[in-house]
Amino acid sequence: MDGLIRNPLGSPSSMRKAYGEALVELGRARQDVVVLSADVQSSDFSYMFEAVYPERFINVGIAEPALVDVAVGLASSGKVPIANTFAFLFATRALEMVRTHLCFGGANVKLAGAYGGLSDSFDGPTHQTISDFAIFRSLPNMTIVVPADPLAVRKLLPQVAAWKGPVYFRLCRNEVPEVFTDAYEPKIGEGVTLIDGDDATVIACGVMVARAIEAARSLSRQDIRLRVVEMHTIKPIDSDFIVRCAQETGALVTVEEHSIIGGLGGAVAECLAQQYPAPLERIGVNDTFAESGPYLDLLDKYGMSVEAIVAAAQRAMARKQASSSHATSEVY
Amino acid sequence: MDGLIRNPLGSPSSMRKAYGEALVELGRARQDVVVLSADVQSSDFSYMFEAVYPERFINVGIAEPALVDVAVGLASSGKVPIANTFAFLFATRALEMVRTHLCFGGANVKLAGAYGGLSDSFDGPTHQTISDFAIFRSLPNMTIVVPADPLAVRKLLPQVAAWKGPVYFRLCRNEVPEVFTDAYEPKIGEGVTLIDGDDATVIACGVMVARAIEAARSLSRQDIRLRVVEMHTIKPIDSDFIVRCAQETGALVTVEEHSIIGGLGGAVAECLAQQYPAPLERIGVNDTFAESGPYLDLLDKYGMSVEAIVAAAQRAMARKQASSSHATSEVY
Amino acid sequence: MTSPSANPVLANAVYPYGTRHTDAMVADLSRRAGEYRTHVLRMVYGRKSGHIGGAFSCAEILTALYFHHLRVDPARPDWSDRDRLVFSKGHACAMLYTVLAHRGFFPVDELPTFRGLDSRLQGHPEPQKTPGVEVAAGPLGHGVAIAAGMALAARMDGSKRRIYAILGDGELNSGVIWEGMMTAAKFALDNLTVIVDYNGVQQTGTTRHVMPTEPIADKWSAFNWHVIEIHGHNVGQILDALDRADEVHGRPVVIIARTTKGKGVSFMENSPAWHGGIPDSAQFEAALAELNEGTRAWTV
Amino acid sequence: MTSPSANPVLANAVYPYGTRHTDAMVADLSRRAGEYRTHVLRMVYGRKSGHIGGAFSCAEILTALYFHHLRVDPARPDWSDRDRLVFSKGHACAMLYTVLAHRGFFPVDELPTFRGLDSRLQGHPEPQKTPGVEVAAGPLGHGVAIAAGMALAARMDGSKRRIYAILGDGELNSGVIWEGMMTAAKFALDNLTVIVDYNGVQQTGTTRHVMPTEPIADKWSAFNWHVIEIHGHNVGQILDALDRADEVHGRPVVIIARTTKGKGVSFMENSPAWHGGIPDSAQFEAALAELNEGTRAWTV
Ligand SMILES: Cc1ncc(C[n+]2csc(CCOP(=O)(O)OP(=O)(O)O)c2C)c(N)n1
Ligand SMILES: Cc1ncc(C[n+]2csc(CCOP(=O)(O)OP(=O)(O)O)c2C)c(N)n1
Ligand SMILES: [Mg+2]
Ligand SMILES: [Mg+2]
Repeated sequence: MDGLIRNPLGSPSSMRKAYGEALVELGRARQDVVVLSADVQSSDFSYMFEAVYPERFINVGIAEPALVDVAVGLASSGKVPIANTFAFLFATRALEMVRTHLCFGGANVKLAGAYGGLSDSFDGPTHQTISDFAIFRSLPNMTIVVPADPLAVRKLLPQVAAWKGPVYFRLCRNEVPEVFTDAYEPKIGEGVTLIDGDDATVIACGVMVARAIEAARSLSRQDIRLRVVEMHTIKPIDSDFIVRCAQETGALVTVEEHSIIGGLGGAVAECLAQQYPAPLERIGVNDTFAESGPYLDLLDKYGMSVEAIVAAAQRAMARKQASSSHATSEVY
Repeated sequence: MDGLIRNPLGSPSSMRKAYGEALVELGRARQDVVVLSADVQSSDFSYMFEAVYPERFINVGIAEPALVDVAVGLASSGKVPIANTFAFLFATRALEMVRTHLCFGGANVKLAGAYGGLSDSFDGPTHQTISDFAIFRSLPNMTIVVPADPLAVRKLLPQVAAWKGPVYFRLCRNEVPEVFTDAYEPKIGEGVTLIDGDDATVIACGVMVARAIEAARSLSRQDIRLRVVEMHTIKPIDSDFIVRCAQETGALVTVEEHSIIGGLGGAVAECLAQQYPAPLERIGVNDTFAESGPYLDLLDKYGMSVEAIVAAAQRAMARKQASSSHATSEVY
Repeated sequence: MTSPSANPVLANAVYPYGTRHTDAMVADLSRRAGEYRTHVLRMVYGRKSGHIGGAFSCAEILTALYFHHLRVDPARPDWSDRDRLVFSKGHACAMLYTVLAHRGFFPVDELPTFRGLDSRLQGHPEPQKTPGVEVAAGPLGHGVAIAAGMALAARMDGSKRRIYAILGDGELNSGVIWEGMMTAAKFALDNLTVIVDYNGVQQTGTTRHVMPTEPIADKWSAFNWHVIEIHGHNVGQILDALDRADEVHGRPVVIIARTTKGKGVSFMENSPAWHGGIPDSAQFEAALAELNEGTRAWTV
Repeated sequence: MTSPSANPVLANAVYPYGTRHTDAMVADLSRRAGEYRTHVLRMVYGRKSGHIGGAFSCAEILTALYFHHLRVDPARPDWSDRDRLVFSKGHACAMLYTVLAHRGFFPVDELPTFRGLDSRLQGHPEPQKTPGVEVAAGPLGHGVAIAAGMALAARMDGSKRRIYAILGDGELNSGVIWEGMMTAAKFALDNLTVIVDYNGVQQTGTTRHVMPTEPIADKWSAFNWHVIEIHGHNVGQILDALDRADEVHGRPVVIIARTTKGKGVSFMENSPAWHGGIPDSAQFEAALAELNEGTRAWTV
């Protein structure tokens, strides 16, 4: 299990470049894949696919509703369209198209949401995306997958393409630490234990996984054994896995580059409340818009520093202590 | 407290007619109110305002993004625009406008979401709205208000208009039981205890409040004392109130005409997990699209019957029993 | 009342693509369109829910498409080289269902289940439930962009299948329509024909009043579409226009079909009240009588 | 390098609305537009982030508006009867900020904080942070509909204030633009003037390649707008067009301003690479030299 992650973490490497390469690879493997962008393929790196397979690439211009609808038409004709634009535009501008035709109508379209979280940091809050998990989680039949590093992008993209039904694949704009070794074999829908421990469980997704690992490694120096779980699939959420962690560690922290409302933290809170009430601390953006600035500074300023994760874990453990008589008594 | 609600509940009366009347009343009271619709004022009943104040009524046609943007322009010029269309269209088609200009840009626009929940029952799932709470809750600076009956519409609309900043006011298409007596005085942001009890708390919103009351009245015949709370404001959620209910009753049920993901149930689950873990059962649409059919049949078929509420309350109480050693031990 | 499908084979015969447009054929299709209106009337009256006005205005268009121009096969609704029809003005689906049923996609006697619990005939089109329905509709505005995606797929596949979309004129208010128009023009999708049911009325009033559409042909031309204008209740004109559209090269084609909302029932015609109005029993009988009268005219 | 605002009072004098458009005034405003480009260059180069191309193409338009045509007052940014400018192509805000600063809305020496942590000058316009910014922008497409709302409010208030919006040409791909155009035309908003920065380039290529816009004048005409076409780097033409727009009755006006993306730096002009490209130090120096050269031409 420990063998799944690098120690120390690898040096930063570009998520979007990994995505572009994985897209080209996918295009080679599958003739039915068609890639679309809305005049931002130079941002989302689908231009790499365009360069190799121009006849299977469609640029609809700055028209995200049409981007999704054109993809719907392609899907209903047997193609596997992968639509690309900024995450916030899928989650807001084109949302009705996604809801009506992908989630309700069943169109087999994949959405690759570039610039997830705060990663479009200098462009500011209008271009950042802290509500996409909450929004897509509320739609029936939607699947949400969030790779944590470049290797995860490469391993998950083919699964996204093969998945039956719509998928929202949330990407990061920037260079992020390489987290995984080649032994990492994610499967859509299944949480992954990266570090074992029983004092508390940190459930993280996306580029926050690296910070969760750092938090665990830092706490281990104080002999605190934090379990670190990667939850790359936000929907369908792996409830059994979460309940097991709650039973076994009695305290949880969620860590996501997203509002603390309605995303991974919301999914875990719902799961716990329904099945196994336990102390949960949610790390993420505290229900506010961020601002322009360097990416790592924003993550720190808006509540997602390694220190914040450490402190949250400590709070969760203290709450477990305070209610220790309860921790293993309720199982449904 | 019991004096806030009718016993028995009043006979069904039209929510949208109450809304139209309240809008006219508001127009009389406030000269700065401008009402907009997107070619559905005959559905959302803002036509009643149009009839009296045509010079303050704007129909932008079937163009919901423009509906919100035009309202933004009016708001930035000092008007208090109340935009009207189907709830699903605000929550999806025009969502980017809402996020960017209301929530981020601060435009003081009020959104009246007609046909909330399953209430546009015959038109089917494309016109029904089970994700709006989740979607708007994820947006910083958004306020979400859900009146439970015609009187609540009249009492809350002026507060919505006076509230600083954007509000999403979620309405029902149909005739619903009159719940409240004139003693009901809701305040945005504050939960209301309608029936006291300490075996479990049912937190309900919108037209499900009537069904929650029926469930409580039915359980009271078995000597089970269900507390019934109306949570007309989904955001900002009244956390202190929820924690107090959890402390005092030890078991909770949320009841909403919405997906069980991310809405009222999600808000309560997050609040409990963070502050006071306790058994919670969530009543709502079980993460699926519904279908066409008579309204009340749909509510029953899709999980929101009085019986379903009763059963959920019993499950929650059983879970409390099973973990009884815990119920009052953790307070943060 | 006599069932219009008493003799289903004869009554619903298909005039295969390419058949010459004889007067008899035009009269037969016109008569059927009138009959289909009576089904729509019964469906909406029966359920006390639905949209009559916009269903009536596209009766001839749908009849001409399904019984002559579209290459579809009810026995193989998933046949990959079938022509596609995107019914974008989804609220008018009572007419689509009626035509699909008579074309053989599902039994005509399922029509009365329209909008009822557990029905395959939902309030707005749901492709997974209803055989022959290509895409979901209801929220207006999607038709052109989705059809453009289908047309792009057909081109990628080297298939001769053609793509059709039916829009409302109020629906043209919606921005995504214009996005789809730009996209279709950019890719010169000449395998795409859009038909606008240009009835001059939307939900709360005339288009003139709610959101003016004129000069309509100039708009589509300026978006680099080939424009054909016809009388949309004249089956001969519809059939001819569809053929002409097939011959246009290098541009997508729009057929502006001038129609009458509520066509066939005098008190419903051109009235926004009948966009979503539900007849009472007297209105139902009066409407049925007028429709039968109109149909009889074609039978003689 | 010399600061272009060494003598702020003189350098940034306002030619009040109504002032005759003399050659000296045109030359002065043209020279300033060139100077403002050097600020934008420094801001983007300093932060290694931002959009130069589309900022350069609207330098003259913004300068003409803020230093002559718009009735605004930096001392009272909230003055209710001020003219409104909706800067819809928000990515180009480095130029907006530069012009606002020189117009006195905030100190010029705040410009280098652009896009930095805790800055009032966000990556895209944020009305609550930046004095003089009317509405949020960044996501493209909002300008016309928001401006239409402002124009409706002005009419309701019986105010003579006028509303302006600046759009990109790539931005015209967006459907909500056309919704806004229909709305403005429906209400005959002749207190509204839209200016399209028609530079022929969007993010990933030319508009011809990404999404063709021609025939552009026909499109706006077919949407019932009054169309004026000008050379968008010619300050005299801009000033005249703005005046003519004020005189049009019964229709909203669009000024199609033909511009050059990256204007003023030869290797940036007409190149999609400089939509969001960041100069290295050699490119920065070369660009600065060219811009100073251009500005000097206006000074003589
Ligand atoms: C996006 C959207 N907005 C509003 C509605 C509500 N609505 C249903 S039909 C209709 C009027 C449609 O008018 P038109 O397109 O002219 O249709 P027709 O006259 O053919 O019935 C409206 C506003 C909707 N279905 N979708
Ligand atoms: C809705 C939306 N889609 C995509 C983007 C990303 N984007 C920013 S600028 C731009 C190109 C804009 O081109 P144009 O309008 O021609 O602006 P200009 O040439 O004046 O810079 C794009 C695609 C965006 N900001 N908003
Ligand atoms: Mg119409
Ligand atoms: Mg441009």
